[in-house]
Amino acid sequence: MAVRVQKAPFDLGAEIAAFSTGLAATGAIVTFTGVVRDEDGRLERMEIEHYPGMTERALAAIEDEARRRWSLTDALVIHRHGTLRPGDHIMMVATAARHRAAAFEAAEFLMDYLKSRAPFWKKEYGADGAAWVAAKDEDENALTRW
Amino acid sequence: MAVRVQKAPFDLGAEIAAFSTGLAATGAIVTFTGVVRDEDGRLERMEIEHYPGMTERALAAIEDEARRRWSLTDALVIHRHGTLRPGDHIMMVATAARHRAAAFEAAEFLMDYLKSRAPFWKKEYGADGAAWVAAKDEDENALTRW
Amino acid sequence: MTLDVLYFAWVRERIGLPRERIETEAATVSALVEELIAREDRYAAAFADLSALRVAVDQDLTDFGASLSGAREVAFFPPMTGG
Amino acid sequence: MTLDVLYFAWVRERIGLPRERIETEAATVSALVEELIAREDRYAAAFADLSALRVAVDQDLTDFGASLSGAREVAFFPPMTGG
Repeated sequence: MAVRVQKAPFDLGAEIAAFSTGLAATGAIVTFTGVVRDEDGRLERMEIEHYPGMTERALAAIEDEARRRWSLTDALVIHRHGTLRPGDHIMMVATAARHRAAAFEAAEFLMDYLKSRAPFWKKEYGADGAAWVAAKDEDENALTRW
Repeated sequence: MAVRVQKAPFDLGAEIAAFSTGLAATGAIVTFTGVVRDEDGRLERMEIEHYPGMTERALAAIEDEARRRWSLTDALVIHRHGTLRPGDHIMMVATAARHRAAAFEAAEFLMDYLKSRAPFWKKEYGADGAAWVAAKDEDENALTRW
Repeated sequence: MTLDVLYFAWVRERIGLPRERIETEAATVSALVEELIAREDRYAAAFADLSALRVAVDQDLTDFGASLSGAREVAFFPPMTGG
Repeated sequence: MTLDVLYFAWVRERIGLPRERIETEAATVSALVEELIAREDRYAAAFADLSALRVAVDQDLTDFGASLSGAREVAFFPPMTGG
């Protein structure tokens, strides 16, 4: 189980390869990766700001809650901050469990909570100027299903 | 969009790295990987039999149906047959979409249909002898949610 | 007509071969199954409980009432366990 | 008491600094916000619509009615947009 908050890129293939190795009781691995969309060429870059200290606490708390609700053999959360460009990987979560339902549910739970409860803020820069990304009602509403 | 049925192992990290590259309109990538559990040391190996010809048709049909239901920027299904041992990766699906809900739903849909509608059969060999894996009612029932 | 009949998993094991070519006038899958059961005990054993079996005609899943008109390949197997 | 007060995203931009140390006797987050609003227009602008803001006390999300007793760090920011 691990949580990492970092400015540097991460190697998605290498992370998943390492995560998926040596898990004796695991039958199912689910990963989610967030990617910067190019928005039809309108987005030049994105700056992700976060709250050092609280970010790590919030992600660890969300991961603890996922482990409390599902029987996971492993979990991983990586989230970047700083400058990201279209095609860059913003973050990933990975979950490992005996069966697929738990792995899928835990990954979706981690994503829903991470979206609305981890202190990250995105500002987009592009042809139309710069603007903070607004939180979506649907993201807040997604929490009600858990 | 691709479907592959193969005896050879696949490199999970390399597959996901390749899948996740150059997807301009993609914001979300979900992967599922099936792993052979060691069943507390009782499983020595598994033999996966399939129906050449029908397998590829069935997987392609399931992938087509996923693309019809969700707006996917890409999808991939890989399924192995032959001899597999604990820790080996049996199969994977990957889905790419603008937003996370579609990527998660399409991956779960692919898994649910693949479990009960693609012509694969598993036989387990181990300390307790050899036995065909029985289909689970819960896997058949999982189809009713789609 | 001439049909390729395929067997998978424990159906293949009980019947003792993976495929065979059969000359038949059976109009439906059920009629073909009746013909096979009448042949030998190993077929009767394999087809004892049809609820435990699935059938595909020309590589499409179907049911035991399906017509064999124009069919070239029929496969019998237990419920699938992929994934 | 002495509090570290942190601002993120557009709250930081409106107030014009990421953090400051504030001497206050405010008993709750709301009372602290009232003090800040009374200071200067840029604070009034940042705190004009509290429904658009979130607050954390000592790095735990809470609400504007929360007590500041024993608190060392208060942070104001818009709804998070991680993931």
